[in-house]
Amino acid sequence: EQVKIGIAAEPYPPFASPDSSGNWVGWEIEVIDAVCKAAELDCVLTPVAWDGIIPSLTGKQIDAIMASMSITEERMQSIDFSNPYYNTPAVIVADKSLDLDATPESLAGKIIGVQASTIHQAYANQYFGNSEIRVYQTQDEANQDLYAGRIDATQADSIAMADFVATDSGQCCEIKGAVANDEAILGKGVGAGVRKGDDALREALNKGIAAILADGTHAAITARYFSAPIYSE
Amino acid sequence: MEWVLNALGLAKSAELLSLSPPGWGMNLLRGLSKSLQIAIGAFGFGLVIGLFGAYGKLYGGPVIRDLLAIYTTVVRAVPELVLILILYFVGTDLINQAAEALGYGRVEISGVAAGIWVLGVVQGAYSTEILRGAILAVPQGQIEAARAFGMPPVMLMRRVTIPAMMSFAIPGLANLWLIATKDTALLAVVGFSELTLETRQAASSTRAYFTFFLAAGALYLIVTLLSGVFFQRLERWARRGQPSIRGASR
Amino acid sequence: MMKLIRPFLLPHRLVLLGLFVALVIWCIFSLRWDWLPKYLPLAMQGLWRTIWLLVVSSVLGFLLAVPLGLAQAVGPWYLSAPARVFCTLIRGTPLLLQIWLLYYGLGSVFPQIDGIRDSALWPYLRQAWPYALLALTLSFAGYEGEVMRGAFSGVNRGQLEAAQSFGMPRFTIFRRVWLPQAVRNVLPTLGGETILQLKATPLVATITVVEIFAVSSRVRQDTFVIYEPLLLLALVYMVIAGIIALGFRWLESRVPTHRPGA
Amino acid sequence: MTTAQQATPQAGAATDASGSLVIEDLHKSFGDLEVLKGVSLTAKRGDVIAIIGGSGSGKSTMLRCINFLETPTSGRIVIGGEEIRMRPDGSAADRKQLERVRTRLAMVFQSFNLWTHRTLLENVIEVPVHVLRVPRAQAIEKARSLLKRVGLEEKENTYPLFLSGGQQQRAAIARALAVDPAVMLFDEPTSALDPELVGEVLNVMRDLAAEGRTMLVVTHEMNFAREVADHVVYLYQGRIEEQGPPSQIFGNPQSERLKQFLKSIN
Amino acid sequence: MTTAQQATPQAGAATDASGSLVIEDLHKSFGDLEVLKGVSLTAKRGDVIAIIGGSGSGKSTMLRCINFLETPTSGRIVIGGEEIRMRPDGSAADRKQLERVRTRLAMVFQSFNLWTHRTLLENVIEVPVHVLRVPRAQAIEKARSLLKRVGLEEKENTYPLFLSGGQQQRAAIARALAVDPAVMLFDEPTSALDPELVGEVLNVMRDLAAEGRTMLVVTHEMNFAREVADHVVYLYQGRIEEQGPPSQIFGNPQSERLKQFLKSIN
Ligand SMILES: Nc1ncnc2c1ncn2[C@@H]1O[C@H](COP(=O)(O)OP(=O)(O)OP(=O)(O)O)[C@@H](O)[C@H]1O
Ligand SMILES: Nc1ncnc2c1ncn2[C@@H]1O[C@H](COP(=O)(O)OP(=O)(O)OP(=O)(O)O)[C@@H](O)[C@H]1O
Ligand SMILES: [Mg+2]
Ligand SMILES: [Mg+2]
Repeated sequence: EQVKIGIAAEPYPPFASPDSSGNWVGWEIEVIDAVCKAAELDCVLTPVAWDGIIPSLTGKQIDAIMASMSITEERMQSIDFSNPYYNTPAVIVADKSLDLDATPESLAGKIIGVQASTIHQAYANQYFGNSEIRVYQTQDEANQDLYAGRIDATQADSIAMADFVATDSGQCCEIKGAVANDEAILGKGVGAGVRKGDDALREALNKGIAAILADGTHAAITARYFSAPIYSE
Repeated sequence: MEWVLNALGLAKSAELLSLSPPGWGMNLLRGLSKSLQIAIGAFGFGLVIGLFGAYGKLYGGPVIRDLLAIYTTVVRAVPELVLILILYFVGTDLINQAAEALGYGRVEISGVAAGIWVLGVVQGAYSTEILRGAILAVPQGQIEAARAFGMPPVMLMRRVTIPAMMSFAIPGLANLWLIATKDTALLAVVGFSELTLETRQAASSTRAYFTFFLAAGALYLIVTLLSGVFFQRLERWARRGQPSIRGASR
Repeated sequence: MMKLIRPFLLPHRLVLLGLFVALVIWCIFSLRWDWLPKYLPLAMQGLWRTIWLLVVSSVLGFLLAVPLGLAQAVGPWYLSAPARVFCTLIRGTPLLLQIWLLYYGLGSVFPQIDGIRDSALWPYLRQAWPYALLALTLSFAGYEGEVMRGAFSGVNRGQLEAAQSFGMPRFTIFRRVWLPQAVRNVLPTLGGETILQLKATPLVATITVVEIFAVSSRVRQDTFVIYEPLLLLALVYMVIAGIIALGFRWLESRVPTHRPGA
Repeated sequence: MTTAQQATPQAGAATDASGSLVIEDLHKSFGDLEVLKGVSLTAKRGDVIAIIGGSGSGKSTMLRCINFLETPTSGRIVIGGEEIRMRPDGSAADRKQLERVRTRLAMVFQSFNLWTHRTLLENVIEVPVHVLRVPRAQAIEKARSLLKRVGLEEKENTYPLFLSGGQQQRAAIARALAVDPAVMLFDEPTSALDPELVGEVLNVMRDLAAEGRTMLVVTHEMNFAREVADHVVYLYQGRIEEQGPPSQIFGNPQSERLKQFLKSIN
Repeated sequence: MTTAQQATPQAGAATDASGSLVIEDLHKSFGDLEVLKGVSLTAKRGDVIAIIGGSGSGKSTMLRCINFLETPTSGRIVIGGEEIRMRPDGSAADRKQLERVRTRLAMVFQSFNLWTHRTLLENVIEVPVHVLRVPRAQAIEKARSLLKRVGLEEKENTYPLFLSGGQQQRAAIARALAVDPAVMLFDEPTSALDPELVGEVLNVMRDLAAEGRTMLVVTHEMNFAREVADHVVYLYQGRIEEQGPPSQIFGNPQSERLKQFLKSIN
C-alpha cells in the first residue's frame, strides 16, 4: 500500500524545492525519505498546491502532509498531527537600512508580507493589526517583493530566512529578530499532518520520526543543510 | 552564435533555458506537453458535452432544457478559478465516496484526468452555446429538405446538420481551444505541474523571473499562432461551399 | 408582475424551484456559517475592490480598444500592424502570466533602477493594484480590440455612404454613425466579454490584491472551512454576472438591432 | 427508386395507384390561427395540378402538410394508396412509414435548399446512397444523367452557392428526380429567381409534366399554369374557393374572388 | 439649406443656378473595367431626369460619381454653378468644399440606408443639427412637417427596422428633404420594395417633381418615367445611347438597343 506524502508544489528552499531536472530536493525531502524508510512505508511524493493542501488531505488525494506545516490548534480541528520533526522560531526580516525590531510597535505603519495559510499569516493578523499585511502564495514571492522594496518586512521561518539573507537578492536585508512566542498560533513545531482518525499512519510516522531522531539520521541530514540543530524537545 | 548571445547579454538566459540540466528548458517543455494534453482532453470532452448540450437545449424536453440552462449559466458566470477549486475538491471527493460506497476502494485520479474533467466541464458550457448557435445558423431549409426526403434524425444530424454548421462553429471553437490552452494555467493553483507552475518554480528557483515568464509567454504564443493557422485551414475547408464574402460584395 | 412570475409556474419548474429552495435550506442549516459575521466587513471591502477593478479596467480597456479596433479595421499598415501584434500577444498568452510578468517581472527590475524608490511614483509602484489594473486593462483592450475590429468593418457600408452623401465630416460620421452602430452591433458580445472580465479578476489575488476571491481564500486559510466560502463566492459572482447581463440586455433593448420577429 | 417501394406492402397491388395522391378534409391551425379549413384534393397518376391563390391563403402550408413538414391538425393523406397513419394530434404515428413515404414524395422549394456543403453531384446522390442504399456507382451514373437532363452536366463538381438561382433550382429538381418520386411537390419554384432565369426552370418542369409525372405546383406563373396544368385549384383563406381545368379557371371564372385575384395579378 | 449656401462664395450670384447640375465627359474605371466611358448631362433647375438602362450599364456608378461616393477617373462635375475641384486622380481636392457641396445634394438609396440606431425623427434631424448647425428645436419642427408630408407623422419615434420597406423609403426621402437639397439623386428607390409598396413611394416622388425640384432618378418604373420625367436618358455599357423627352424615348425610340431594352422589360 502506497502512502502519498503531500508536499507543497511551491518551492520552499532549503526544505523542499524542485531542481532543474524535476527532482525534489531539500532537507525535508531527505527527512521524508528517512522517516518512510524507518517506518517501512512505501511513500510517494505528491506535490499539491499549498493553498489546498488540507482539503487534498481530507479529500484523500494525499495521505499525509509533510510540508513544513506547524502543529496548531486551528489545524488540529481539521486534521491530526504526528509528533514534531523540527521546530524553529518565527522571525522578522527587513531592509538593512530600516531600524526596527520584531515588536508590533516598531512595525506599526509598515507593510509586512506573509505567506498564505501559514502560522505567520495568522500571527501577523493577530498581532500586527497596525501594519498593512500583504498575503503571498509563496514565501518566495514575499522575499522577491522584499527585495524589490514593495514590502518593508516579512515574517517567516528563521531557517528559511537565514537561507534567504545569504542569497544575492537577500543582501538587501537582515533578520531583525524573533517575534514573541504564542504557542497557540505558532504551534509546537512542524509535524506530519494526517486525516483525523488515521491513527495507524500517525503511529507509523511517529515511529519513523522517533527512529531517525534516535539513530542520528536526523542530525546527519541537518548537518548537511544547517549550521545548528533545528530540533529540540 | 555564442558571441551574439554574449553581446546581447543573453548568455545567462540561454543557459537558464537550455534543455539539459542545469538549464530549465526541459521543465518548461514538459509543462507545455502536460498543458497541451489537458487542453486537448478538455476541449474534446467539452465538445462531447457541447454536442449533447446543444441538441438537448434545442430539441430536449422542458426539464432537460432548464437543467442545461442552469448548467451553462452557472458555469459561464463563475470564474474558472473558483470552479476549478470547487470541482477539484468536491468532484474528486464525490468520486471517491461513490467508489467507496460501491465497494471499490479509492480510485486514483491522476492530475491529468482531474484537469481534463474540471476544464472539460467548463468548456462544455461554452461549446454548448457555440454549437447551439451554429446549429441555429444552418438555414432551416437545408434541414427541411433532408426531412422531406425521408432522412431519419440521426442520419440528418450526421450528414446535414453537423457538416453544415461547421463553418459557423469553427471560429467560436477556435477561440474556445485557445481558452482551453490558457486555462490550463489555472490548474497551477491546485498544484498541477503544467507550464505555468513549472515556470513559476523555475523562476523562483533561479530568481530569473523575467526570463522565464517571457519564455513561457513565447511558448503559449507559439501554440496560439500554430493553432491559428490550423483553424484557418479548417475553416477554409468548412467553408468550401460558400463563395467568399469578399468576392460576393463589391 | 404576473408576466415575471408565470414562467416559473410550469410544474417542472416548480419542482426544480422546490429542489433549489431545499438545497439552500440544507446549505444554511447543515453547513458552517459561523465565520460569516466576523469576515463580513472584509468581504464587503473585497467586493468593492472587485467591482472597482472590473468597472475601471473595462472602461479604460474599452477606450483603448476603440483605437485598436479602428487601426486594425481601416488604419494604414504602420498603425494596424502594431495593433494586431498587441492584440495577438495579449490574446495568445494567459492573463495569469501577464499579471505575474508585470508584477514580479518588473519587481525584479526595480531594485536595479537608481532613484526609483525616491521618485514620486514609488508609493503607487509599491502597491499591487496598479499592476492589477494595468494587466486587466491591457487584457480587456486586447480582446475588445479584436471585437471592435470586427464591429467597425461589420457596419453596413450603406449606413456610412448615406452619411457621406449628406456631406458629414469624417469625424462626425465616426462619432454619430460608425461608432454607435459598431458598438450596438457588438453589445451582446461586449456583455459576454464583460462577464469574462469579471471572471478574470480573481487572478489578481495572486499578486496580493485583496478582492473578493482573496477574502474567501483568507477565510479558508483561517478557518479551514473549505466549501462554504467557495459556494458563497460562486453565488456572489453569479449575482454580479447576472447584473451585468441584465444591464447589457437593457442597453440592447433600448435600440433594436433586428427586425422584430426576423 | 425501387427499394422503398418493395418495402411497402401495397406496392404490388397498387402499382397504378403509385403516383396518386388523395387529401381529405385537411385542417391546419397555428395556435389560434386556422390556416387550412378543410381542403380535399385528388390527383391521379400523371396529373399536374396547379395551386394558385393570394399571399397567406395557405398554399405553402398545404404542400408542407402533405409530407408532414407541418403536422396537420386533422384530415387524411393517402399517397400511392398508402394512408399515412396519424396520431390524434395529427403527427405521424409511424416514423418509419413516414420516412418511407417521404422518399416517394419529392419537394422542390422556393429557395432551392440545396445542401451548400456538398457539390451538385453529391447533392443528387445523397438521398439515393444514404437513405435508399443504392450502390454508389449506380447512383452517380444516374445523377450524371439527371444533371445532364437539366443542363448542368458541366457543373457536377461545383458547390451550389457558386451557381445562379436558376441553375440551383434546376439542380434541386435533379436532386428530387434522383429518388424517382411518385409525386413531386413544387412550392413557388420560380419566385425566388430573377425574371431572366425563370424560363429555364419552367422549361424543365414542362418536360416533367409532359412525361407524365404527378405534380403539385404552387405557382404565380399563370401562363405556366394555363399551359401545363390539367387542373387548377384556387385557394382562398384556407378553403378551395374554385377549381377546374385551366380553360375554365382562367377563361370563365365563377367566383368573384377568383375574378378579383386574376385581375390583380395582371 | 441656408447655412451651407451662405458659406458658398457663388451663392449670391448663382441663385438661379442653385438647382443646376452639369456633368461633362465623366469616365470611371474599376481596375481594368471601364464602366463609364464619357457621360455628359445637363440638368436645369427643376428638371426631372430619368435614367434607364440594363443591369450593369453604369447607372448607379454614374449617380455615385456625382457626389463622389465613387471617385471619377476623369471628367467635370458642376453643381449649382460650383465645380467640384478634383485632383488629377479624380478624387476631390478640397474635402471642405466636397462636404459643403454634398449637403446640397441628397441621395436616396435603393436600400434606404436609414440609420438604424436612430428613430425616424432623429434620422431626419441628424444632418441639419450636426452638419448644418440648425438649432435643434427648429430642425425638429421642420422634420415633423416633412414626416407628415410623407405620411409618417405617427412613426417619428419608431426605429427604421420596425417599418415596411415603403415606409422606410418615404422616411429616407424625408431625411433627404430635410437638408433642402438643390438636387436630389434617386438610385432605384423602389426596386427593393414589394409591388404593393412601390406606389406609395412613387406618389411622394411625383409630388416632389411637381413642386419643381431638380431630380435625377435611376428607375425601372417606365410608367413613372414616362409620366413624370422631363427628360429620359438611356445608358448602354457606360455611354448615353439615346436621350430625349419621354414621349420620344418611349414612343419613338431610334436606337436598336433601346427598342430591344424597352421590349425586354414589358
Ligand atoms: N409556422 C407558422 N406559424 C404561424 N403561422 C404561420 C406559420 N406558417 C404559416 N403561417 C401563417 O399561415 C398563413 C398561410 O401561410 P402560407 O405560407 O401557407 O401562405 P401562402 O399561401 O404560401 O402565401 P405566399 O404566397 O405568401 O407564400 C399565413 O397567415 C402565415 O402567416
Ligand atoms: N466597386 C466596384 N468594383 C468593381 N466593379 C464595380 C464596382 N461597382 C460597380 N462595378 C461594376 O460596374 C458595372 C456597372 O455597375 P452599376 O452598379 O453602375 O450598374 P447599374 O447600371 O446600376 O446596374 P443595376 O441595374 O444592376 O443596378 C458592373 O459591371 C459592376 O459589376
Ligand atoms: Mg408560400
Ligand atoms: Mg444599380
